[in-house]
Amino acid sequence: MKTLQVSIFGAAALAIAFSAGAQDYRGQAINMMKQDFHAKGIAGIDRLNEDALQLVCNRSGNNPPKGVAERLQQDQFEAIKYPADGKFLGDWKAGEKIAQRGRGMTWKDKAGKTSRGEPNGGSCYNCHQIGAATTSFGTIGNSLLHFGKIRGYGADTQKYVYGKIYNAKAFNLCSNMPRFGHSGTLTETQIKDLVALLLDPNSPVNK
Amino acid sequence: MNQTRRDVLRAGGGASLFALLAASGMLRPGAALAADWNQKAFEAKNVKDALDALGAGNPASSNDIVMIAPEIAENGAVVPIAATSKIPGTESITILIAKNPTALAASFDIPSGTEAAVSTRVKLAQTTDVHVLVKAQGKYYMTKKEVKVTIGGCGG
Amino acid sequence: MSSIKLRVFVALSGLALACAAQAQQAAAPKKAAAQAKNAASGSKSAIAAEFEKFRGIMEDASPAELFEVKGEELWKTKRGPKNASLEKCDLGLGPGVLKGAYVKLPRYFADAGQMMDAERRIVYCMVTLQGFNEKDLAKQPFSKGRHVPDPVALVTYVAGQSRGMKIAVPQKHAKEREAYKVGETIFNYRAGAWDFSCASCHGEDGKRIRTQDLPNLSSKQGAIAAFQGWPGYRMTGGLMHTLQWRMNDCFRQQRFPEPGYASQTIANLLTYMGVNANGHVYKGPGIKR
Amino acid sequence: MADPMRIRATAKDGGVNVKVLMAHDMETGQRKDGAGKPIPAHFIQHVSATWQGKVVLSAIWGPAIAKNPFLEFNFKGGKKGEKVQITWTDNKGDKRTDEATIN
Repeated sequence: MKTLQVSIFGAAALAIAFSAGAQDYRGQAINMMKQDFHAKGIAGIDRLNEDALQLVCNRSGNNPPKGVAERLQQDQFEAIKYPADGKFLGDWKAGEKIAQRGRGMTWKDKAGKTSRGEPNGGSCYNCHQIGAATTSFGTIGNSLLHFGKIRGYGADTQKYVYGKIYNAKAFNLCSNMPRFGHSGTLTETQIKDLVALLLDPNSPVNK
Repeated sequence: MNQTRRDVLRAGGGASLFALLAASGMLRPGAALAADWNQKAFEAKNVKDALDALGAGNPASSNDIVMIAPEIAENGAVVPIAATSKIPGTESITILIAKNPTALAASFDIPSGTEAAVSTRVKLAQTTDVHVLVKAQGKYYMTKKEVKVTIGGCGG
Repeated sequence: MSSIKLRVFVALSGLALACAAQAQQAAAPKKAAAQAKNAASGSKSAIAAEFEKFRGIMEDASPAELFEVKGEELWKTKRGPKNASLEKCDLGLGPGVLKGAYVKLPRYFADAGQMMDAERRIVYCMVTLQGFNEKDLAKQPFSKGRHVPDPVALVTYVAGQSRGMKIAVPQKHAKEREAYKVGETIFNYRAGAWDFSCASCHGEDGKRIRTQDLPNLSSKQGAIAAFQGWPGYRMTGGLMHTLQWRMNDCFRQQRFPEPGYASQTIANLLTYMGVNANGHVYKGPGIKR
Repeated sequence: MADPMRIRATAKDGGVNVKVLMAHDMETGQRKDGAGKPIPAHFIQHVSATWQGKVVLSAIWGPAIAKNPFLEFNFKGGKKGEKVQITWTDNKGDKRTDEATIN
């Protein structure tokens, strides 16, 4: 995973914002994990290392000081790679499959694909209501049913949704949602397909 | 006489004891029949073929058979089924599962002195009718209930 | 694979696929939706009540008891290079005291100088009393296919000896209080490919993944729900699993590297969860979906 | 060798309630292993229960009985201290008998 650099300003602010308590449970916890965990398959031991964003969210209980959050959010936003062709809408049918698939990126999976050789899934239904036909949806994320119908199908919305899936943290620093593009979980084509699932007027999500 | 039959007889104390019991009427014909693993019945792909193989023909529907099974099974791999027959002279209780790859699940012989009631747990491949067949005084009776099989969710 | 075949496969198969259902739905969204709709035709609470009723019927004669029987035999049999039984193993209440030991674990053990949960302590006893090699025990520590690791049966036996007793994970020793805090920190530590921590799924009330309710382990009620039913017999696959397995598979789904078997990290996490569940009556080894 | 059964035989109302758990895979023969090879069928075919030398229940089973099978039934006449034996035989000829005292 890429690590984003914290600016000198950010690092200084962090040092002020979080002075260590009497006992360093955090340091103990990290040392313990580094001692106890081992790499397995594609899940390297480096996954235990926090990047700047994870560090800030961890140290602040997911509630960082405003200045730090804005600065880091901006870094995340600037690192989003939008499609070179300027098009955001893919195939909603392919998007539905990606949304349903919950596999990928664990130590049982392979680089860039699942243990069964399929492209990584987005696990979207695990947390979100999306299409009305699937009633077995999770509730960690908000409902996306009728997403386009409610929000409109415009180019700005398409770009926003693409960016949100690529890197949710560019919009809400300590969001629960993974950074699917940034982490290399989903490809540009896959993200476009998911955008279509939410924003193609013909997608069942908008029926 | 096949291998499995002999094993069961040995468990009962040997062939000579079996002959003695059979002669004295202590082992009824039903019990001896159940000792045979009815391959044809167990290979039947649907309830009708299984009933034919069991020699049960077209059993009469009966309200005197009580089946306790879930409306919706939490997991098709382990579904509790309890069957009780209030029909006098019940000799056997048989469980059949319509939409499993093979329909016959189990058949229990009920000797006199044993209550005509058994509980077990079965596998259901999908949402299906579960049938309980009872043989009493040479006649066959049946009841059925649908059990839905759900899916979804990571376990634990 | 067609949806029907896949369903037959999963239902009859009993393969322990952690997220089998999801894969199923991925392969057959339409069918899955139809099934879910079917299942939802009653009210949600009616279904929950139905599940509970038949869970109760199964808990009355739980297949977990078979593993208690097996574990008891293992506990009392002289085994290992030192040809010793585990009857002198001290689970925290003195050598050989089993009654109520499980509900007071994890705890700090002065002899080892470390925090230990039930499985970690049993492995420690197997190594120190019986002479087994710790690395060998860690090779295949989870139930799979026909393989039932000895510590799994032993934990089930030991847990059964606390049936009906109150959960009372100690916080007397400074190390025990420290373990709670460190465990809490690990619980909330976000990292890895998807920025997940334990709390991403288990930090809020009333959430679920797909149809699976997620206990909020930072709350008393959620921690009780999680302590209860482990070690558990999973109907899917018909395998007996302990909390070591549960923690391992959670970290897998968290997209983390693999935690060491019976490691300090797990003992600290289980301290956090166990203390949060204190005061509630433990029902003994249970049944899981 | 097969693992032991768990048998509970409880005297009540002039009869005996018997609950049995058996350790058995109950393989259907329809599953495949990780390498795609079919796993051969392996399941209990016969179960019998005896008390004082009398058969109090006998059954024939197919592979649709759930893994680690459960069986419950009631018979009349048993008293505390007497014994109930359960025997199962599977399709590979493996066999196991366990005994419990009625209490």
